[in-house]
Amino acid sequence: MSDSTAISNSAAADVGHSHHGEHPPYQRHHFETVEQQADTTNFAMWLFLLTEVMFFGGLFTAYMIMRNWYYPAFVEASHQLNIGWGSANTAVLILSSFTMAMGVWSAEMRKKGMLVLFLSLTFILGLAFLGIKSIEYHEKWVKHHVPGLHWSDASFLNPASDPEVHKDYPGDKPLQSDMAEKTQMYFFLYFAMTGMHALHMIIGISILGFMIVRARAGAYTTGHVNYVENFGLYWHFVDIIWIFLFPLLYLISRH
Amino acid sequence: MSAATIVSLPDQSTARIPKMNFLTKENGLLSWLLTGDHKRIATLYLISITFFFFIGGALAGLIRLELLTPQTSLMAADTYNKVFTMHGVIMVFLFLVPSVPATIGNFMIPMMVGAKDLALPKVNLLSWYLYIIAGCMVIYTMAAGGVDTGWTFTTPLSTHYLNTHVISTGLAIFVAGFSSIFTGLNFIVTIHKMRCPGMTWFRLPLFVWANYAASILMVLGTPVLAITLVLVVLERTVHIGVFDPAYGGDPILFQHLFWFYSHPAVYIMILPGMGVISEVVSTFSRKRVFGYTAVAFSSVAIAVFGFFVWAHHMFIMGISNYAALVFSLLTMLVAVPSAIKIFNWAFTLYKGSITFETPMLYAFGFMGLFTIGGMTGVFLGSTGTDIHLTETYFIVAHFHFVMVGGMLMAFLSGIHFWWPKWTGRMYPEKISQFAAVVTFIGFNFTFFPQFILGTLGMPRRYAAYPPEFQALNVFSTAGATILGVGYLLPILYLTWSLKYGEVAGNNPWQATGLEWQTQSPPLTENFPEIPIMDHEAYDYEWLERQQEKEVASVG
Amino acid sequence: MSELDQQVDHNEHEHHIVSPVVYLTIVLALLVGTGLTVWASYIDLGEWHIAPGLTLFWNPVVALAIACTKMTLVVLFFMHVKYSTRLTKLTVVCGLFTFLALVGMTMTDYFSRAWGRW
Amino acid sequence: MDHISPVLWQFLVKWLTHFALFPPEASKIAPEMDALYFFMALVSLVGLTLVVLLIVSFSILYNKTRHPRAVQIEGSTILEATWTIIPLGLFLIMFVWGALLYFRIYTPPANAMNIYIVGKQWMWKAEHPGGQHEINDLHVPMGRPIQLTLISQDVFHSFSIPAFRVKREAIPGRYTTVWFEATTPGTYHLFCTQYCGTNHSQMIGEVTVMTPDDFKKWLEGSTSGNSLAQDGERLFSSLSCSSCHNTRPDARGPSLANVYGSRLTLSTGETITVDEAFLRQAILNPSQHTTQGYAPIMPTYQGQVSEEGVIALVEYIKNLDSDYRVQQTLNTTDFVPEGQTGKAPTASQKPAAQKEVKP
Repeated sequence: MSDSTAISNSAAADVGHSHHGEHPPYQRHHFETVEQQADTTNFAMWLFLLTEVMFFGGLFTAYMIMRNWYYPAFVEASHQLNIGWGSANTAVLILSSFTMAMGVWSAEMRKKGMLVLFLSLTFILGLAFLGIKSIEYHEKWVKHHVPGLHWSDASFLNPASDPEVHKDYPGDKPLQSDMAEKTQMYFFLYFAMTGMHALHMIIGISILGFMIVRARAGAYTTGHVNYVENFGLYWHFVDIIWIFLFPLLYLISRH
Repeated sequence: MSAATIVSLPDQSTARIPKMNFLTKENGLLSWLLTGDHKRIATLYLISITFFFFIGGALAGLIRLELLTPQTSLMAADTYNKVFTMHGVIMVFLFLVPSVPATIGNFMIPMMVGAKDLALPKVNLLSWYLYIIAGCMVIYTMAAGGVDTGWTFTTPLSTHYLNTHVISTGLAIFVAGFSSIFTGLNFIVTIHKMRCPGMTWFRLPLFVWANYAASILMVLGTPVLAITLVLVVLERTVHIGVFDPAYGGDPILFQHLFWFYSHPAVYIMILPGMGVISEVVSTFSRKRVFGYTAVAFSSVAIAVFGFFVWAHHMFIMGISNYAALVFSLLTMLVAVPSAIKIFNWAFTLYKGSITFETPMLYAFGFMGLFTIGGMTGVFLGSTGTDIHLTETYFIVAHFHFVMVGGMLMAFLSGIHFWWPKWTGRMYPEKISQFAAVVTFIGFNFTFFPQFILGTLGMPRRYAAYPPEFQALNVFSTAGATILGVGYLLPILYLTWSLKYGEVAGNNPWQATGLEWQTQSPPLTENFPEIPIMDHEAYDYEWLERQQEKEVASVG
Repeated sequence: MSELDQQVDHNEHEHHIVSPVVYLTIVLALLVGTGLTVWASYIDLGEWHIAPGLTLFWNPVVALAIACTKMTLVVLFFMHVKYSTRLTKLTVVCGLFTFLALVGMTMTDYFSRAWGRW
Repeated sequence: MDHISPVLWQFLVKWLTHFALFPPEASKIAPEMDALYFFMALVSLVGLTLVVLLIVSFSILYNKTRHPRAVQIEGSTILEATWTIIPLGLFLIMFVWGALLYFRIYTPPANAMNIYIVGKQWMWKAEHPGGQHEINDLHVPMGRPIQLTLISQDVFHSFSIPAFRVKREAIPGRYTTVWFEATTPGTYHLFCTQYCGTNHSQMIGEVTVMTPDDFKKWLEGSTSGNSLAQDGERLFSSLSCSSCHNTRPDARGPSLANVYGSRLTLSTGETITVDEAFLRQAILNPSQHTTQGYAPIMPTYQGQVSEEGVIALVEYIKNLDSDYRVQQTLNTTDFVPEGQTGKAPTASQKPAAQKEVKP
């Protein structure tokens, strides 16, 4: 074994840190070894994701309680979402997770070209997700389904007035006005949850853009996969959030 | 030095502050504003939280002045409401939450675990900037007219019925929240990954354990508050949301989400303080902390149980009685680890060799006041008595006993304890002991009458009150002036000591922590070389052998 | 220290490089899962009357079960938790636990409110 | 005593003569609450004394001059167990004792006299079943369980009577209840203890406990002419509730006679007991509270009836023990002026007109 094994396995015993000269440029001064740095940043990223879980946790709690309270409103309001777009977006995001994972792999294998390719693919898929999302948002705006800003409950007081949706869900009965009002709650949570998710996507895409530029300069293919890997964790996390948002918002109320 | 003290300072005629240290390494404002050094960031934090402490303290003074008379004689009711809201917001989010962790913890944790810095120096600096942004937003709010929701932002009052600056305050707390998330995250990572060789988990000083527990709460609890405040802000701006019953929402849901953070937040505030007390009590009784593992695990137990008790703030708010039962039971369980700690500290004194320097006096103050604060917490955790006592001055007195009597005492104890390490100089001992005693007396005068007021039924957040409560309020206000003196004194003599204090040397208290085994103030990278931990925590025999060796080698 | 050495070292000690084949399998499984959950949502899976007023609908249960499976796959393979240290695994479990505490304990209040006159 | 200012001196004397540690015990629950309070205070005092005693005696015995060399002690499992188990035991006693009290205070007895309390910024309005209204005042007879049904019209308020040791939040959108039995005639403080905005501290009043005879006199002297149920009856007819809730065979709504206190199966399959909270919900959020077998066509009255109105309606329905009175309201509908009448709007017309589509 090379001496880097010795370092990683016996960092504890290795006190004298005699290898100042060997430090790669990306190793920060306060770490003893590159492995320690990688471990540490990786763990930090996980803790950050923990924070994110709890951040979305509040929204999920609110969603579950409100859905229990206003079940009929949530059912009919969710019929307004287009399962086609939703599924497409899920597929897009899963694929982007895959390309991200492949990006990490390319960095690990030190293939610069592939890394740039996969990061760019992830970037494009991320934009595609946002594109589809904005089509959906636009549709909501046109149909007056943006609570607080641009709202009407006509589609729920009289489902027949909304032939597009009514065709797919002929069983939808008119909601009473007090319940129809509560569809606002669904759309509020829909926008809050998907909006918060989209915000995470936008942040992710911005970082991706920065990373593509750096990757082209060869920053991550010299053994310093850490940055790419940690970003990958973030990206996969955002994917997981969507994996739950999709059934909760689009699917579970079909019946 | 007399026998009644353990202070061992170097010969003042020859002693000098080391030329190379973290304060002198670089000069200029930028070297501070762009620093990655945890000690410099801790210093920045210390200055900023002291600033906000005195703003919050001034507001507290206004509150006490207003309550001198039963009528609203000093200010109008809405001004009073703004004052106590700003007092709460500043004290909770800008002082208590970051107080010990972001200053002493930031400075000491890397040194205690034998690391060169926190794991993520840039994130550490970022968290200070977030804190400053939050602070600026709060100051903006005050300048723009303030906010009068109370620090608890009860919906629908905050979302619907007030036209003060709820949004800017909410966002300020959001930002401050992320500052504390990043601090907590940094601590956890550092404690896991940056320990020096030989530093096993059970050789960590208890201060590190306590901060570790508090950090878990910060990382897992704070984001829930963040999203809750986002929802409040959304509800205010788009007028639809999940909290306002007028829109079909549930205000109790807000309470659940808010207290999911804000109850653990009191443990975020008190746990690091408990850590300080462990260090101080051990050092000044020259003895290993009694039941090290019990104290360490009780910190973790508080952190874990702390997540399951939040609804005890809502017993009379219309939560289900069965839920109240469960949360009350869990509250009783979380009280036990605190009792364990108190008794362990008391027994640390047993067969020790006790001296009474300033940090120790503060620590004694902490133990007494925290016992009262903790026990009165049980009054409120028990569902029956909670009905009568909650939302009165009893609860105000209770949490001030824990937060001010506990946390602030611990903070001052810690500041005095590590001041020589931080600055390299001693403060004047006699006057600081005097200040500690003044603080203790002033504190009791201020807050003990409030227990009686609360039992008599005086509600909190009242600008005017029935005249029969006046006498006790006058006592309380009188006490607050004494307390104010107690807080002003340290500022004066600590500042004085920066230039004129005696040179402290490496280890004036002869404490065992790794942070004391290096120069004061420390080098930028803390240690000339990474230390090896070859002894247990609080091993005073090891320290003695070490000193004998030094004497021998010098001789 | 040659590059090759370092890579071997990475493979065996610090860093497990997951092969693209695994990634491909997982992404296919995820896409199948997505298809499955959409398909399942078009079928009425019925409900289970546990007690009067307390009914369990199977559709959401199935949808969430599939979502949980998908999450597990992403966490284990894309996020490398399967090959990570115990600490990372513990972190993941800890996050899930606290999340469930928040949702679960809040729900206890809401569900038990209906039990009495309160 | 020249150097003490006379004002301060008088003040001190006054205070010392009025010194109290507790508010008066004026309800049946108060002594019980105080017993638990005393127990806890005693435990705290013993605990505090113990801690202080330990600190002081150790400080004297083992200070550096007397005990220059510390003896290192690891710890003691037995001691740890002691101070884990004893506090735990004490806390559990407090928990059980407290829980018993809590359930008593928040479970009104069946025979309690009900008074409605509406909280609003910044006053308390009490409504007696006989139609007596009070603002920031509450008159109750002694020796009789009184149930308060609280609701807030805007934000959280909290109804607190320290002398009775009871307190309950008035929540917007939901009834909460609390009960007490006053024992000593007198006048006691009534506070709002939940911060509710600018004039929170002005939201105070007085509770007057009277002997049953005095209370009877007071009731007679303060009547507003109509009982709550009569007010409710008037509302019932002016809102045309009886056009559906009548006894005709083709009635679109269920009959409301004797519905209060009965078990009802809803269209969701759920079975509930009809209480004040349910009646309120059924008026304001009818779609979630439809009786089984009836079409969900009732419109919401949210925004059309004030909380006081809802209370009157609830009280009316509570007291409906036959359909005769409903029949009566059918007849009185004709006397209501034009414009306020009209059939109860059906689900589709009314809200469509009500909700404006914003451009």
